Amino acid sequence: MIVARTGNEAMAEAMRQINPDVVAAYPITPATEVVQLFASFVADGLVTTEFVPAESEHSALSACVGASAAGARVMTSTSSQGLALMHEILFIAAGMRLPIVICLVNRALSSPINIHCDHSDSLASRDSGWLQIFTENTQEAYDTTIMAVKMAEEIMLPAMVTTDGFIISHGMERIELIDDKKVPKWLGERKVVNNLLDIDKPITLGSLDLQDYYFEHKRQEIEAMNNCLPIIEKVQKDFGDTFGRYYPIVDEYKMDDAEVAILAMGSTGGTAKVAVERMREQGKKVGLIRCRIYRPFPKQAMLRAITKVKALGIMDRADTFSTMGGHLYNDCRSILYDADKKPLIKNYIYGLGGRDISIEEIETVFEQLLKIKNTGKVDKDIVYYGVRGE
Amino acid sequence: MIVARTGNEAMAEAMRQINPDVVAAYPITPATEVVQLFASFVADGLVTTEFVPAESEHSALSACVGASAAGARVMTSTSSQGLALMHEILFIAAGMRLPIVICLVNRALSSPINIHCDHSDSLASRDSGWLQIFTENTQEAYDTTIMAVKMAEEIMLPAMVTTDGFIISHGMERIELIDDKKVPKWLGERKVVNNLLDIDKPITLGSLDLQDYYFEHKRQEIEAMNNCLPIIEKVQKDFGDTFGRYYPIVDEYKMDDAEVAILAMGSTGGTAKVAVERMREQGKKVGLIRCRIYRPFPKQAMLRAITKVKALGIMDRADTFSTMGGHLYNDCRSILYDADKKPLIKNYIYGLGGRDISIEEIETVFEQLLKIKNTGKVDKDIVYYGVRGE
Amino acid sequence: MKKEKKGWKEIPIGLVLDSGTSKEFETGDWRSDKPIWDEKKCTHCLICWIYCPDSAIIIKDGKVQGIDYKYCKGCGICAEECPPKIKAITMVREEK
Amino acid sequence: MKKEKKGWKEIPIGLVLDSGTSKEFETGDWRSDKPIWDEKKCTHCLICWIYCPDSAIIIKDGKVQGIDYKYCKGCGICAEECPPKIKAITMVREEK
Amino acid sequence: MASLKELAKQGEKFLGGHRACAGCGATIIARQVLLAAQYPVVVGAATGCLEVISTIYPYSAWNVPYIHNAFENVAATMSGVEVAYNALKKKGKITKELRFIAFGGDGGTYDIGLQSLSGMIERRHRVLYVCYNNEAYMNTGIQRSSATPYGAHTTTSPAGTKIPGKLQPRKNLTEIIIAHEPAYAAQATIGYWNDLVTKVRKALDANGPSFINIFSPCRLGWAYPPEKTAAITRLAVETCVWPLYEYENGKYRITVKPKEKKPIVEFLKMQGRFSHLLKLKDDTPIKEFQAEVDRIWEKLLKRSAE
Amino acid sequence: MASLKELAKQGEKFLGGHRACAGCGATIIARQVLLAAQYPVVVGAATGCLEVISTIYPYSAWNVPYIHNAFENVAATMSGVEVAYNALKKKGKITKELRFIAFGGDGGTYDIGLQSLSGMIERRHRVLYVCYNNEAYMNTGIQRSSATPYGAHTTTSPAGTKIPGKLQPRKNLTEIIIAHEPAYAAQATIGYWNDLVTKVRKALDANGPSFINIFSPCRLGWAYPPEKTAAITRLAVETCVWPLYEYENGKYRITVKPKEKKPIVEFLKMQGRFSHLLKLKDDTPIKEFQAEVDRIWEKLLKRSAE
Amino acid sequence: MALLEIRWHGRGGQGAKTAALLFADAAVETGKYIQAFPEYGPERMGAPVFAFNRLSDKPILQHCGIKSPNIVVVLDPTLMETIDVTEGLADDGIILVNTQKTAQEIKEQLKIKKQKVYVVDASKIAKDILKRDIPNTPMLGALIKVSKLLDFEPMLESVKKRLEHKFPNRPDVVEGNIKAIIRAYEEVKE
Amino acid sequence: MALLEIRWHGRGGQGAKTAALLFADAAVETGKYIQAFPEYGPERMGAPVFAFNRLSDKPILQHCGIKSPNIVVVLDPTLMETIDVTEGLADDGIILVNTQKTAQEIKEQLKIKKQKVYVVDASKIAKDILKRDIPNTPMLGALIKVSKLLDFEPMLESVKKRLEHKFPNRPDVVEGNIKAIIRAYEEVKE
Ligand SMILES: Cc1ncc(C[n+]2csc(CCOP(=O)(O)OP(=O)(O)O)c2C)c(N)n1
Ligand SMILES: Cc1ncc(C[n+]2csc(CCOP(=O)(O)OP(=O)(O)O)c2C)c(N)n1
Ligand code: SF4
Ligand code: SF4
Ligand code: SF4
Ligand code: SF4
Repeated sequence: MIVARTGNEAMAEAMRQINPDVVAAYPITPATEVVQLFASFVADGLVTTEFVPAESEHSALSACVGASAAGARVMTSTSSQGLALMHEILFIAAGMRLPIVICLVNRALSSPINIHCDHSDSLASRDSGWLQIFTENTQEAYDTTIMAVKMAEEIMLPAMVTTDGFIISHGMERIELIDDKKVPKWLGERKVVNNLLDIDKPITLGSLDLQDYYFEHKRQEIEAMNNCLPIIEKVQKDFGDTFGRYYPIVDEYKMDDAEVAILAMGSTGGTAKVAVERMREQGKKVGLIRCRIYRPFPKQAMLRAITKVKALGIMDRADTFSTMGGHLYNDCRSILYDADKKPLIKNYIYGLGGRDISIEEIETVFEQLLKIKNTGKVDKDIVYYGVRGE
Repeated sequence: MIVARTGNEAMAEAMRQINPDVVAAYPITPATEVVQLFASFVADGLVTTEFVPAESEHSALSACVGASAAGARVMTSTSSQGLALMHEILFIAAGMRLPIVICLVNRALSSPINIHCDHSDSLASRDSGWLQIFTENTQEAYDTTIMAVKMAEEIMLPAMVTTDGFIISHGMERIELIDDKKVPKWLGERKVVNNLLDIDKPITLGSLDLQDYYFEHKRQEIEAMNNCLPIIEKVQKDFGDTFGRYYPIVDEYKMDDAEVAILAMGSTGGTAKVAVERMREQGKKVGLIRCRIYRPFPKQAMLRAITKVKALGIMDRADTFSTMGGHLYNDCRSILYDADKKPLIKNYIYGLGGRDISIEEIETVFEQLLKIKNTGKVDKDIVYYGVRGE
Repeated sequence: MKKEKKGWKEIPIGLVLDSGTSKEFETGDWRSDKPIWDEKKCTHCLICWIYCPDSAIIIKDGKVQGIDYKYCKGCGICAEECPPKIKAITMVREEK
Repeated sequence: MKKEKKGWKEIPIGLVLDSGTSKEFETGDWRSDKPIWDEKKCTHCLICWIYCPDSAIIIKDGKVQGIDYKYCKGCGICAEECPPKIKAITMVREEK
Repeated sequence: MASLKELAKQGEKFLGGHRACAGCGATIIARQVLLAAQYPVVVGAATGCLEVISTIYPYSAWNVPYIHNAFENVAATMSGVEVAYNALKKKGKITKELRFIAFGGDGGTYDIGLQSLSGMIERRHRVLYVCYNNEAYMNTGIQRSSATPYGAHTTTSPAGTKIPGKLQPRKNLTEIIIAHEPAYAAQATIGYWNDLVTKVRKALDANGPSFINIFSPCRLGWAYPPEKTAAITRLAVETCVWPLYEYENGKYRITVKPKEKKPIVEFLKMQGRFSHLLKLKDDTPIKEFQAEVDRIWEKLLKRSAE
Repeated sequence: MASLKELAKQGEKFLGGHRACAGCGATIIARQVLLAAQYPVVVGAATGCLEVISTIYPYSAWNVPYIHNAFENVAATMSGVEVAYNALKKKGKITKELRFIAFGGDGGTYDIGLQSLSGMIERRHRVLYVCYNNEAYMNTGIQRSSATPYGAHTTTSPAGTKIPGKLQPRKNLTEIIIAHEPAYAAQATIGYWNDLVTKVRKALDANGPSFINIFSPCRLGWAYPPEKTAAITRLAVETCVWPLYEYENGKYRITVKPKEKKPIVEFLKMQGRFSHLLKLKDDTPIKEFQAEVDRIWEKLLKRSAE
Repeated sequence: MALLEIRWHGRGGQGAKTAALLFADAAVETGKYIQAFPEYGPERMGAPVFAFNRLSDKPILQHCGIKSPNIVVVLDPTLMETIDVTEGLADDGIILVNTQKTAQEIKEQLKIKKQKVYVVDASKIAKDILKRDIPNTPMLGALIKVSKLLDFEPMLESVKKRLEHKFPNRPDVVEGNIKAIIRAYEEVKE
Repeated sequence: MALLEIRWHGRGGQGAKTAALLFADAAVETGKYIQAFPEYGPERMGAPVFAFNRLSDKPILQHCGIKSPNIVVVLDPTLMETIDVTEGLADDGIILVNTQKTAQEIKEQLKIKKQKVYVVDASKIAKDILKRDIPNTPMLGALIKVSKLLDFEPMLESVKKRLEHKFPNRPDVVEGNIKAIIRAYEEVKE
């Protein structure tokens, strides 16, 4: 069914169709609507979900942990400060291997307090052991929310699906919805490995692990992360085969013959595609690489993509506050270390706190990259793009 | 004065001599003692500090933010879950440019819950805009706690000084204390830039920043981080000139003629130095590099050190749960990207949750590195070292 | 309300801001209804003043001077609260 | 208390643990004082049982069978709480 | 008893040019509270409408020192400000007598900020905590809080076909705070500005933590015509939906007793958030709400008689 | 009135082999509470002594389903477990009648976990929250909590040359919870096992959130001989330092009235944590403590007379 | 059809956002690709706000802001006193204003030469038919007319559907709005 | 002097940790480099615990655990029933036990050939002098003796200082402990 939906509406629709057993959440701009719409589905009896309006995000995720450990299929939604307040429990959910799914709307972290998009919130929790999937548009947000449930449950790790705050969350686009019945059917029931509610076979969850066992338990968690890409690919393929929309691990656009490329995440991917088109019309061989699966970091697929070009512009919508520039920039330089083909790389930190990035600005980036390709020199390797007074 | 002190005692002594205006804290193993001892100093009138026994770490750091904004010199202490619960406010303290100092005792993050040392807690907040200094032993913990106050106030960024949980925090060593009077004299008074308590010139702190100003404010914060290494070096030199103990940005041990080296942080540095000695006795040219200043990441100094060797073993006491291995491993591969001399690198993730690392195990690492140097091949680039069943 | 925005090197450090600067931001144009104050009727009881959400009732030496249309959003509370027997303030539609 | 510890591939996933396994961990050797139960005196009121922090009073069909020294830490509560007129439990020093 | 002339003598401490909806109750509270203060005050605010509409960079409506930290921690933040003041005063770096006021919405106070507030009181910080209580999360678009009354429609307790608005009664925060034994606690509202001013002054003079829960109409979230902002609070008091009382060294006192206690319907029917209740054939929700109000009022009469 | 024979019929649900200090009160509470339950229960615990000493991998002393999440969130965690149960029951995936019990120490309840608990009650989750109250943070080595009594020595409220132990009185959490109007609330202690068992059963039968604050001697933190663990709780009740009472549909009831109310000194002198108070020449601290106890007891008598 | 970009000017509470969303939503059913997004701010009732639309026959990929719209819709004429509604408007662009004034008067007021100006008294239409000054739905009708790239009938149909869905048991409201749209469609003039 | 590594066996509450710390603290004053650290666990009173010391004339850099100590000190003989106190002990190592038994009996009980065994009835000494069974300080005396690398007098002095600092107004306690240390120093035998 073709409809018009905002990113938040699309994620809420996905949640309605998934009909999770439990949703515990707390409002925060720009994610509030997801919870709001879902609450109205509950009030109208469109879902059988138990909805917990928690008194904070910390409690919201804590309740999700309890519910997921009790065997329920559990989802929540938050953003920015909310995710930051969940920080402690994010690591716990992953350590307990609970397949909770968060619909995360990316918003800049305080301070200064700001309600607009950048990626600092989810990136600040990239070590937490959660899958992180950044989506480009409303359709992808909707589809990925559904896929994430299956991925998380098969991998036994929690997952975050993100949209860009306001840009996607509040932006209405044309999307295709799956029939209500097909979604639960495709997902099937959650297979519970450790059932807390089985009183005949009582188990103890979350015990104290000293020097003698902690490393072993963490090693299991690391292994789950190290080995889950094939499962993610399988689920994406299965989803495509069933519903006709296929998603890649790394999204490559016009890369086959590209000489220079931009690497970005989230909604900027779309804007950059238009820029690519315009450059191509001028006969310039440029391409776009969009990092969709960020955790686990798809080393191989990413290497394949970024080594295709001579000059690479990495656009990070967050900074690491380390003197080293943005996250993707460092991830890519790291994986390229022992690659034999090495592109010239320039890092563009842009769009913090919702600063808009235009097609023209991206075209300028491409022009700079072409210059870099030709001259073989990167003048300044990390720049702050679009900030006043730079 | 030569005395015997545990790491926690040493940090508490430093705090006593600093005599901050406000300390707001919450107990957590293995950092509790720092606060405990300090509380007894307050009870015995050895300091004039206002001590706030907060009801949580979130409130402890929030109170520190309020106090620091009000012009006070402010310190606190925590670990692991406590730091995780502070996560949201860490970013706020840095964004507001408040020179709060945390005595952080490194402890593994839940789950599984564990009280022992690894570096996952502070590393999970490496993007927060705080200076992060990892110390090797009790003496360094003591000296650095004092230096950190000056660094933070001059740079106008908060700072964390870390010790390895139990290993240093509860380990008694011989250290030299500075005379009580000399410490405040060396530090001087805090220069307050924006004084909240000046009612004659009322200011507004922590306003809402939308797309039109957020990026500019963050850019200032990034600049502070990008430019603060010289200030850190200055303070370290000044401390050395005054008290006779000099500290480097990156600690190099027997690196001048080293062919292979280990890079590590925290107390393992000391153990590795003994291993270096033993290897050297066998005529093997090995060295140690210890990353002391982790945020800001000292690109140049680190490059200088790691490019001296042909094979480098990077020992990370935490994992990024990204498939990419540990933090130092990725940081170094990133900064080496456009270096012309590139060592062969192997990553050893070790010691999670307090798993002990022995001199012998480190000697084995050196042996493997020498093999790598000779063969020119890294068999497996990321290994989990010391875990059972690997 | 257009004014040149400062670059990152020019704005003060530490997310600080002088208090009381909202004076520079005029919300008067949000108004769709406008309070008209009748000096003759007014007994200067200051009821309107204590209830105005936008500090738009101008006072001098304990007496109402008029309404500050730069900020008044036209909520109508002043007219509503002005004592029944007096009603010195009436709301009129902003003419367009 | 030595037993071979499992490798990371052998331990169950999800930080799970069978309940009631503390039985395998004997705390009896922490004891420095030892409760001696006098069957003849005991009226089986079970007071000692409800107060034992280490579930070390062995009960069968509502009657005390004795003390489980595998777990008893020798706190002495049982002896203290056994009714004054009865005192069927007395604490003695663990001989070394 | 303060006179408006007297209050008007000092300059405004909360200025126009802020971005609140026309007729916003929260901003009237900010003005009345600051005008009441007879000491120089330093203000802290929790994230929420009041903070958002008053401090959009580079504009601040606050004419007094102001700090915002986060949503859930204004009580802890002001605890820090207060102890810093004590420390600096001890050292003679500050000489003036200052007072400290924390503003938080009901979400920032009843829910996510409750613990921070509880800690501030337990540690006996001399801070006045003002909860401007608009009975929902307005800044994020009207979600339920634990201060949202029974049956009210919010976007997270929507009046749907299966569920008629919020299913739980209001958390009685004022009683919860009183159980903490603060130096002073009270309920107030803007429609009784004089009562409010008196309470703020008592609170600032109390030697310890104080708390005032101020009923704060929100024309957006409650859906009523903006000019009724003050009037609606008087109805809340006359129906005993919002009793005005105070608690001081162990004693309760009702400060404004309605001449005749009106039925709550009079209050409900003014507001869109309750309209669905009035439309329902089944009037049990309203009955339950009324019963709840009566129960609490009865208890209050008893306590204040003690 | 339960008989021990009856309780003894069922097997142990909290086993030996845990690592608590000899004579630990918290473990006796765990045993008595679980023995009292007449339904199968799922247990949650906050980080703290009880959790640490009972679940050191690979050993668990719990013979019932158990979950630990973190320190401050056992109430929220069990809220989640309860709703999951409701959801799965609706879908017929579970048929058995289960009950849910959350255990938290006073630190995990009075301080860092207060908000989580407040939310659980406000949302009306059917969970019994048991605070085993040893009046300090014991797991981390005896730091003050807001449950620590006036004057007591802890490592963060040390009896020093300038300051004589904790300067603030106990937060009255039971009253704070009662102000939340739970389905059931009570204070209990192990020395009165029968009273405790009865209260646990009432709580588990109450149709909504319930709370029991259980006085829990800690031989380490309180510094007394281990065999006195039960005896000391009886003195706490006889001196009215720890009144035993319950709150049910709006009514207070004192469940154990001491024949003659003993002076608190009798209670204090048994414990090292108060020894410095008894040594002080100036007896005002003890007087103040006594006054506080009397005040609360008087209030209780009044309330329960209502 | 190439990409069409529209900017709406209104006041918080006036329904500029709602109109933009409804417009886009309805257009989708007629087979178009669309975007609708509000200006992102914490603005409250009464404050000047913006909303935006993109409309095309082909998928729309970009997610940047709209700086140079083809059409500007002004819901509240008083805005023109404080805000430059013509900002970034293309030379061949169109301004559609809810006003009692004539297009010529507006042209002069805004001092614009090249661009086209259309006017309609949507407030009056709303007050006449809906008995309330909510000009947003009538303006939809005018917009469909001037934008020239949506067939009126199908648009009207799908708008109706959406209104019916929004006001299940208020046929009067639906009817009224539809009437208002039609009338604005007819009355809008250059 | 080369590096000396010591392992203490005791029970939670018996003061093994305190003894190790006091030992190190005192040794520093005699010019040595030291380390003292407890075994890291959440163990409660009564549970078997460990504490460790390193002692040297040169700075000590390593921070790893001690696997093969030169000296093992056993504060509570009952531990030997459940714990292998000889684990990792060097062949030329020393075991020092608080017991009434003879060194020979202990040798047999522990089935050790090479290593030296020293015994002293520290509990009795403590009970005699300090009127409580706290064997940890007496054992210090014995340890100084058997370790052979600390001069007794200066050690005694600096231990005394520390006790005085710990018990400001309890000269009796200080005296008692010092007496106990001296007596254990004299009574310890192979
Ligand atoms: C940790 C965190 N969670 C959520 C938010 C989003 N948020 C900001 S204000 C607010 C609601 C404020 O409600 P209230 O305290 O009642 O004040 P009001 O807006 O009603 O004046 C929310 C949910 C946030 N800023 N931080
Ligand atoms: C967020 C966080 N802060 C601090 C800690 C450290 N910690 C664990 S248990 C505990 C004290 C527990 O005290 P209480 O709740 O009274 O239980 P008790 O140990 O006394 O039984 C503390 C401070 C933690 N685990 N998590
Ligand atoms: S308390 Fe005494 S009498 Fe009663 S059962 Fe126990 S031992 Fe027997
Ligand atoms: S001494 Fe303590 S542990 Fe042992 S049986 Fe008696 S009560 Fe139980
Ligand atoms: S939404 Fe309500 S509280 Fe917020 S500014 Fe508008 S009227 Fe005030
Ligand atoms: S410290 Fe206290 S509470 Fe903890 S185990 Fe020991 S006795 Fe029990």
